[in-house]
Amino acid sequence: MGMGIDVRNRMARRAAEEIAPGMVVNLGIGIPSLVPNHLPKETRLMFHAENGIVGMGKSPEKGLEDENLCNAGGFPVTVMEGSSYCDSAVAFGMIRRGRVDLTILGSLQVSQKGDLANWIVPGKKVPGMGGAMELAQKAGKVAVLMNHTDKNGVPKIVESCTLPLTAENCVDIIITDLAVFNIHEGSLILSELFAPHTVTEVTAKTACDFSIVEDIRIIEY
Amino acid sequence: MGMGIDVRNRMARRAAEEIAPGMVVNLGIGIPSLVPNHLPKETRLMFHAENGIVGMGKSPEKGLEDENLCNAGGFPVTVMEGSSYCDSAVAFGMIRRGRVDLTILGSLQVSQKGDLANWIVPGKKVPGMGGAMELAQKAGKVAVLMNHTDKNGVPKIVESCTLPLTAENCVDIIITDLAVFNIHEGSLILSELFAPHTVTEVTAKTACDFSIVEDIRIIEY
Amino acid sequence: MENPFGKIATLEQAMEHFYDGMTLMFGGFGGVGSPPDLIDGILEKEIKNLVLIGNDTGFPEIGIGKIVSRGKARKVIASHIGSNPVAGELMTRGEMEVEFSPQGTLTERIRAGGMGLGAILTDVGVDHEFVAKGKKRMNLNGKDYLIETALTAEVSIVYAKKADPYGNLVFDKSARNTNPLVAMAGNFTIAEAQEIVPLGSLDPEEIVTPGVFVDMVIPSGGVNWQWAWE
Amino acid sequence: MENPFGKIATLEQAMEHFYDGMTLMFGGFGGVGSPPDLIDGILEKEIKNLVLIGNDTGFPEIGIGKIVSRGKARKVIASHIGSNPVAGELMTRGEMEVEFSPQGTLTERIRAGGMGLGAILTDVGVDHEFVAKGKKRMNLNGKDYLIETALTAEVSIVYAKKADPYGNLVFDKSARNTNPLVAMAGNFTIAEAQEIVPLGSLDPEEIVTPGVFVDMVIPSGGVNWQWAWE
Repeated sequence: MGMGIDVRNRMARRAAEEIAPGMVVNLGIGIPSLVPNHLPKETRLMFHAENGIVGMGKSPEKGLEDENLCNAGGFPVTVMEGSSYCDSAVAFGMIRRGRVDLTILGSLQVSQKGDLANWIVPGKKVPGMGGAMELAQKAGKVAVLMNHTDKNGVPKIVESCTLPLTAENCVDIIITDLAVFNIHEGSLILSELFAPHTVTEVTAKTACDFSIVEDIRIIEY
Repeated sequence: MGMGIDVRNRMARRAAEEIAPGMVVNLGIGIPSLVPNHLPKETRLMFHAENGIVGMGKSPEKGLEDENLCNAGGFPVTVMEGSSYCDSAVAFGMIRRGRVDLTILGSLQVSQKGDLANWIVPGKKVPGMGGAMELAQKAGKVAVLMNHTDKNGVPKIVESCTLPLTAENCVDIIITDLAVFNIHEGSLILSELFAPHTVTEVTAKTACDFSIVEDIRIIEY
Repeated sequence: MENPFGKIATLEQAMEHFYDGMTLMFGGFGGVGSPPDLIDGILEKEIKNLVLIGNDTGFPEIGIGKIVSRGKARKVIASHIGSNPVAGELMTRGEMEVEFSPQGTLTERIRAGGMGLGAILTDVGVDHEFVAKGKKRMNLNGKDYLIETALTAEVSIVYAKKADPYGNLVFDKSARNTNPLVAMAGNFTIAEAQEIVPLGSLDPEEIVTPGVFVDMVIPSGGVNWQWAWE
Repeated sequence: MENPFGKIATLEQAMEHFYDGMTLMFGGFGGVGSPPDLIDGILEKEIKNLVLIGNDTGFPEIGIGKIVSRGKARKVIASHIGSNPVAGELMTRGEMEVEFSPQGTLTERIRAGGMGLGAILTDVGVDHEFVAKGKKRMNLNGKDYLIETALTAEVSIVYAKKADPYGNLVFDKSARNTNPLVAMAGNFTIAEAQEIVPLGSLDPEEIVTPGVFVDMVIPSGGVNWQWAWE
């Protein structure tokens, strides 16, 4: 099965469940940017951007973009009531000080014990770490949204990352196109499955051991 | 002769000569606060306050004070065109970065080589250093305005300070009620006299050696 | 006023966050910009053994000075205490410990705490017997620096001109002073605001302290002390 | 416009401050908030061997990317270069050195330079092979930190929404980003402003960068590149 819009939005919808009212949330690029579409309208929260925005809203309509109002990826956004602008140093102060409650980001690999590898492919791609290290190391909760395997079918959840780490021991939850894992005190736990995927399939596509919760949730949406 | 308003204003007027257009200037409390009265009206400069003001103006008229617009000493001020407010950290960043061109402050003692002692009298007065160290160590030019001797007639310009230092080797010019000294590469040089005071009198009231410029200026105002 | 983030509270609710022996950071400079109602609340609740962190100790009956003068602080970290003679007496009698920091260094230590940093390196006071005493040092490119450690507090109290329900703050002229720094450095930050305005009524450009750093907002009755110049 | 502080100048006058081999710091984040006319001026004057310091290398034809893509930088200090593939190629071919700093650490290093500090201590990347490599460390209260050194530049260039004749600056929305930090860190700071307004017309409360840090103001023709999203 390809990675259609439906699968991506399923993942985003599940990630949205991690958001509680009042949170400060930082979203990475890619699938995480779909998360706001799945929040109840009345949820009051603040989306944070590394360049210096608190209170990002939805994307502007085509033609209404403001070249000076963009997210950290350089794409036009809008702001909500209660938003504010700050310089990038203060934006990262919020992260380091633990005031960003949740970050939802993509990854290349995640290890069994929650190591994150999402910044570099040696010899291929050396883009630099940007703000990934601060977010991984300092956000209250780190949620990874990624495909269960890479385009060649190689598992991305592994015993030990082969790619250079962004930060050790930092991931709290992994949401893939197949399943949801929690990482608790260095242990990987399968807790949810996206229907119609099975434990057998997930086990086959995961390159490490994990435990399974007794009352596994099947996500039907 | 007592320290009347005239003497204080003479000193302030001489200090005002140190100010060039465009400068950022920090004034201490006491006699330095009289300096602005002696500037040509057209001089464009910015007075800086440690609490976070650039562009302080004159004192407000009685009854027009604003309790939230005060200098670092806690007394009401006004602001000029082009002023700005910042937090105190930024105000001190300006000092440490060398963006404050001149500070005019009082002192208890100054040594021959420009050591400044103006923050503490052990066993008597331990007020804390406030912003004196940053200003002494980092301002582009440090001008001291003080009486030549203390109330008991003891010289305040000395070979070596007996009071704890604020900063070493930092004073560039001393303006007293009697004379003006420059300190250049650690040497004290008498360059000006307030009429009718004499080199003999200054020598008698100064507790260290100094050289004298050939064409000594006599200040007649 | 709508309270969608649950941050707007009363003085009584704020008072639940104060207790004996706590570390308390306060905004203000010579009393200007210090939160009057919170200070009175602390006095009324008879909180004691405080460790206070802020620019100075105010005047005896102005700002944080009201707390200091009544002997409620066991330690103060400040840049000067000269405007409050009672503070000097308490220190001399050994009844209150005072840790002095140069003013600019102190503000950077507070900011560093607020920004989640461990310390800053400065050469201010690096050769100064009193300032450098007991501090770690480091040489970078041939130049000596002091390691000046970050400061945080269990609770920070600040005084704002306006706050919105998210805790976004703007300050009034020079009453800004240390407030934006102190607001960031509290594990729990309470802002006393002269005016609480609806969400969306502050221009996002004018906000000085983002509400991200503010946990609680209470309305202020305004300054109730007499200034030295009055 | 009156020019009482002599800070208002032309692009040509600004160009006198740029020379081969210089250290140049620039404001902007993915090109947003980078000064277009100054960047074009640097290209036209064919300044080369630059050491560039800023958040990122823009896109190939956006922001500082225009300079990087033409091979005019011998070194870049940035947090990422991913949006400019030419930067990656130059790095891979050994034609441009790149020093990576985590984004928040980089902004604090720039701010520290602007504030006259020597360094900051952070635990971001303290256990990270790549980030910690070659850096001094320090243990404070049982916790390890990296010493991240301050950055300054011979010249800083920033992009402002409005400037007054003293060089007081306000920025436009998220185009603020690194600009206020970069403005402070330049030994000589040039602000390119979309609008230059008379002295006294900016509210002292709204000024983000005090003119104290700004040496020169030039008018801007506005962004002249096509954005990636256009």
